[in-house]
Amino acid sequence: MIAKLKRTYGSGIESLTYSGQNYMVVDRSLIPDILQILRNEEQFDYCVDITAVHYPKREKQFDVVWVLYSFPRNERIRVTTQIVDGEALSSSVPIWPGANWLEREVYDMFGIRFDGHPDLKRILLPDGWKGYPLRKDYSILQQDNEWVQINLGIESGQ
Amino acid sequence: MADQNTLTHLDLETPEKPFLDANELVINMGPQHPATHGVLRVILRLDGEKVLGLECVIGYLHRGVEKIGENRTYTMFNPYVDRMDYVAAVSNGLGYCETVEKLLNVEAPPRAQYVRVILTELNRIASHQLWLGTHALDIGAITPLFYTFRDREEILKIYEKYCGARLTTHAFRIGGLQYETYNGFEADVQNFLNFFRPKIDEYEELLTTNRIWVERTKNVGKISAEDCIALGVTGPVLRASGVKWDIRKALPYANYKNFDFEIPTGQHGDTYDRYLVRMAEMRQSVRIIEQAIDAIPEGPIMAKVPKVMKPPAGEVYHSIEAPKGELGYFIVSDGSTQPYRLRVRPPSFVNLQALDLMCRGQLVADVIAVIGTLDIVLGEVDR
Amino acid sequence: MAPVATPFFFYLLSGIMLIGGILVITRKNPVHSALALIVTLLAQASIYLMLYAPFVAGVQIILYAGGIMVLFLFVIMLVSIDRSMRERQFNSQWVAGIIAATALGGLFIAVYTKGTSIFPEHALPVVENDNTQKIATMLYGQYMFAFEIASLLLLVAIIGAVVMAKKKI
Amino acid sequence: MGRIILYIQSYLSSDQTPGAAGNMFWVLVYIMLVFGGLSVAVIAMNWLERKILAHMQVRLGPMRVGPHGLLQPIADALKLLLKEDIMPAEADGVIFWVAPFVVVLAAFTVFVVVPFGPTHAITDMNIGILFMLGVSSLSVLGIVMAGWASNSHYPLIGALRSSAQMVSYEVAMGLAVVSVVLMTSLNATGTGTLSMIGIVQAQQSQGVWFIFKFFPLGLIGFFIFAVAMVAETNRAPFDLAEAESELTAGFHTEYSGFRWSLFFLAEYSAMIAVSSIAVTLWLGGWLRPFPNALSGSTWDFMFSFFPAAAFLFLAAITFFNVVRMPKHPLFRIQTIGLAGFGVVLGLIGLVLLVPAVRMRVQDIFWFSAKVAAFMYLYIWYRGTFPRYRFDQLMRMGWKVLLPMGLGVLILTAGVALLQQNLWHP
Repeated sequence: MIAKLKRTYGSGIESLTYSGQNYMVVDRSLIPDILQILRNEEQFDYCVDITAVHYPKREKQFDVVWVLYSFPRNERIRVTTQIVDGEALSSSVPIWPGANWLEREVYDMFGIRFDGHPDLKRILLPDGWKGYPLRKDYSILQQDNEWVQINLGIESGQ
Repeated sequence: MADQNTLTHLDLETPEKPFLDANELVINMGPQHPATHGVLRVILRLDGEKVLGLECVIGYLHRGVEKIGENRTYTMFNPYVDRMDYVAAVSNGLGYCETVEKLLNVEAPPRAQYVRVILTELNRIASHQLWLGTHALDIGAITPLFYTFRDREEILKIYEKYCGARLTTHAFRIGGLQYETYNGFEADVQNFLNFFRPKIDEYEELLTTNRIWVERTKNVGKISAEDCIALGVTGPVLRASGVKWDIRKALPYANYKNFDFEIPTGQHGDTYDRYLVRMAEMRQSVRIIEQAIDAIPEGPIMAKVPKVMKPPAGEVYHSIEAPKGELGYFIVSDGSTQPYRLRVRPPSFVNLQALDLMCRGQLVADVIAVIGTLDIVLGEVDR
Repeated sequence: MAPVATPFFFYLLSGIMLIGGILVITRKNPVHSALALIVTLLAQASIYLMLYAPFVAGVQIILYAGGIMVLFLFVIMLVSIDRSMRERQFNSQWVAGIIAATALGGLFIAVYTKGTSIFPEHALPVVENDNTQKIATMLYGQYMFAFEIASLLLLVAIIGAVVMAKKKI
Repeated sequence: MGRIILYIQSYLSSDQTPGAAGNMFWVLVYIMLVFGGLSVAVIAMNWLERKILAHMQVRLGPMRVGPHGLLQPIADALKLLLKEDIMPAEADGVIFWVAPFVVVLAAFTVFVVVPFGPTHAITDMNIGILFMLGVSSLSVLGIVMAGWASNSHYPLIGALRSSAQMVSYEVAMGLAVVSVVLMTSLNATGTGTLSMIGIVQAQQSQGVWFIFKFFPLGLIGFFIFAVAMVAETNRAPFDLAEAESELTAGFHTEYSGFRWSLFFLAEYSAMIAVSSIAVTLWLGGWLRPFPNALSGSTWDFMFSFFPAAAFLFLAAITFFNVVRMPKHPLFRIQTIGLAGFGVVLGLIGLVLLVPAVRMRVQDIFWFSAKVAAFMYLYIWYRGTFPRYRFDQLMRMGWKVLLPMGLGVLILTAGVALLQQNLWHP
C-alpha cells in the first residue's frame, strides 16, 4: 500500500516502522490527497485520533498525527506531517465527521488551524483564553491571569 | 457517512425568535444538572419538546492531564491515569502500562498478565454496573441503582484487599504488578462470580421485559453502524449498531487471545440494544474471569525494568478496549525520563460527539436517555 | 341545612367578585388578569352554592375555573409577556363602552324598580337534596333535543379545531 | 350554657354528617380532626415511604433520628421551616407567593366531602364527587402559577407538562367516575347520586362493591381510575412534571423551605384524596369486607375487633424490635423511645377495645386501611417503574384510557338499562 502511494507521490512520503507500528511522514502539501485516498481507496474508514507534537527547536515546529484504522483490513496506520507555526492544514471533517472535536482539541491545545472546519473554536478551555497550553513554551504553571481575574474574580487559579 | 446536512452547525447563542414568542426554545442543561453525569453542559434547541439540535460544552473538568504527563516521569504519571475515567481506573492503568512497556520493549510476565486480565474484567463489570444504575435512574427507575451499587461493592472490596484503593486503584506498574495477589484472591474472585451471576438475572428481571423500560429505550437514540464508524464511536455503542468489533479480539493485547469469549452485538443501534449488549458483556466478562482464574500460572509478577525508565526515542500508539470504547495512548519519547508528548485518546470524548446526531428529532426526555446510554465519564472527556 | 349568616357571605362574595372583575380589566399583565378572573369565577360558584344550585356550582368550578381558565393561562404563558406589557391596551373604545354600560345600567334599574313583579313573591322551597337529579331529568327528558344539538355543535367545533391545528392528520 | 351543651348533644343522636345536620360546633370539630389527621397521615406517609422504598432497594432508610428514624419527618419539617425562603429576583412576587397556598388549599378542601363513615364526614354534599373532582382540578392552577411565576425554563416546562397531563387524565378519570354514578342509579326510584355517602350506601344496598359490579366492567373502570389517579397526582411512573433527571424538580425547582414543604404536603394529601375517591367509589368506602356474606351480629362483633387487633399487632412488632435493639448504652435512649412508641400503639389498641369506641371507630378504620393499601401501591410503583416519556403518557391518556372509559361507560349504561327493564320490570 505504502509502496503504491510512494509510486504516485514520490519523495513526499517516507514510510517508517517503530516497535512494530507503521507510520508515514507525509509532506504537508500532500496531506489532503493522501487522507482522501486512505479513506476512499485504502478503506481506512475510522479516524481514531488526531493530535500534534510540538518541537520548538525545529523550523517546522509541529508534527500533526492522524491515527487511522481500517475495519475491513484490521490494520492501523499513523500519518504524520510537519508544519510551521501559523500554517493551516485542511480539515479532515469532510472525510471523517468524527475528526470534528479532535481537530478542535488540537486547535485548542496547539493553535493549529484547520481550514474548512465547520466550527473551529476552543473546546476544553474557555473561549476567551489566551495561549495554547500544550506548546512546549507554555509552562505547566502558566495560566491566563487576565481571564482568571475577570471571570473567576480571583487573583490566581493556583 | 453521517449526513452532513443533519449535522449543520446551530447558532445557539441567538435563536431566530425571542424566548416564549414561538415554538422554539433554547434551553441550557447543565453543567449542574442531575442527569448529565458530571459537569457536561448541553445547550438544547427545542421545538416544543422536540430537539432540533444541541451543542455540548465541555471542559469544566479539564485538568491538563496531557501537560502533566510531559512534566512527570513515566512512573510518576501512572497514578494520574486513574483519575481520567475514574469509574474504570484499572483499564486506564492497563492501557498506560502496556503503552510504556511497548516503548521500553518489555513484556509483563504471564502471571501478571492473568492478574491484569482478571482485574480489568472485574473493572469492566463495575463500570457497566455503574452505568446501568445511573442510566436506569435517569429513565426514572430508582431501584436498579441500589442493586448495582450493592454488587459493585463486592468488586471494590476485592480491589481494596488487593491494592488498598477502591476507586483510583493504581493497580498495575510498568512491567507487571507491584503486589503479589493476597491469600485467597482466587477464592474471593470465584465467590464474587458465583454471587454475581444470579444478580445479572436480577437486573434483567427488573428491566429487560419491563414495558415502560422497553418503550423508553426502543428506537431511542438510534445510530447506524456507518454513522458510528464515521464519527469514530467505539465500544458497546458501536457493537450495538451491529459491528462485531472489539480490540480484545481485533488487535489482541495483554493475553486476551488465550481466552474464549464472544463479542455481543445488537442490530438496531438503539438504546435498548446498547442496554442488552452491555448486559451480555458483563456475562462475557464473567466468562473471561472464570477462565483466567482456572489458568493463572505461578511465576514472577514483574519483568526486568530499570529503576529509572529511559525509553529509547520513538513514538508508540497503543489502545485497549476500555469499558467505554477504544482507549488509546500515544506517547512520544525523546529518550529522557519523561514523555516528550503524551496523548490520551479517550473513548468518552469521541463518543460524546455522536450525541447531537443521536438526539435530533427526539424529545428532551430522550436526551437524558441518550446521555446515559453513551456512558460518558466527564473526567475522561475533559481530562 | 339551615343557612348561616347569608347576607354576610353574600356581600363578601359579591365584593370579591367585583374586585376580581375590576382587576381583570385593569391589570396590564395578562396572567394577573386571568388569575383575577379565576377568583371571580370561584366567588360566583360560591354564590351558586348559596342559591342551592350545587350542580351549577360544581360545573362552574370544573369547567370554567379548572378547565377553560387553565387553557387560557396556558396560552397566555406561552406568549411573550414582556412585549404584551409594553403594548398599548385596547381601551380607547370609550363610545362603545359608555353605550354598553348605560344600556346595562338602565336594564338593572328597570328590573330593580319594576321587575319585582316578574319574580315570585316568596322564596322557592329549598330543593337542595334532589336538585341535581331534577336537572338531570330536565336535561335528558324535556330538553333532550336541545341538549343533543348542543353536543353535536361542540363535536363539530372539536373536529374543526383538530383540522385547523393539525397540518397533516 | 345549658343551651350550648344541648346544641352540642343534639347532634350525637342524629344520623347525619355534621354539615348536613347544620351543627356548626361539630363541623368545626370534624374539620379540626380531619385536617389534624391528614397532617399526621402525611408525616407518617413520609416516613413510611422512605422506609418501604429503602427496604425495596436493599438499604435501611432513615435510622438516625429517633429509633428506626421515627422522628425523621419531624426533623425534616423543622429543617424546612427554618430554611431560608428564597425567591428568584426575576420572579413574579405575588403569584410566586400565592401558588403553594392554592395547591394546598385545593388539596385540603377536597376532604370536606370524604366520608370516613356514614356520619363521619365534614359534610355530605349533593354533588360530592363532582365537588371533589372540581376542587382537586384547581390544584393545576397552583402548579401553573408556580411554574410561570418562577420565571425560569425548567419550572415552566414542568408546569406545562403537569397541567397538560392533569387536564388530559381528568377526562378519562371523569368517564370512569360517571360509570360508577350510573351504577348507583340501579334502585327502585331509578335515580343515582353524586353524593359520596350516597355512593357507598348504594354499594351497601346493592350488596356489592362496585369494583365487582357487572364484572368486568367495574374492574375496568376501577383500573382506568387507578391509572389516571397516579397521573393526576404526578407520581411515578407519571412524575414527568418533576422528573428530577430531566427538569431537576419541575414546577417547584425554584422553591425552598416552607413553601416547598407546602407543595410536598399538597402532593401527599392529593394522593390520599384521590385514593379516598377510589375507595369510596369502587371499594365500598367504610364498609367492612364481606358485609353480606358474613353478616349477622356475630360477624359484626368479630370484625369490630379488627382495629384493636391491628394496633396491638403493630405494638407487638414494635416490642419485638425493642428486644432486638443493640444492647449498647449508646442505644438506650433509642430503645426507650421505641418502647414508648410501642406503648402508645398498644394503648391505642386497648382503647379501641372499649365497646363504645370499638363500634364507632370501625368505619374509619376500614376506610383508612383501604386508603393505606393505595398508599402502599404508590410507593411500590415508585420503586419498580421507570418514568414514561411525555408523548407516551399522552398517548396512553388519550388513545388507551379515554376509549376504554367511553366503552365502559356505554357498556355499563347498556347493561344497567337491560337490568332495569328486563329483570326488574
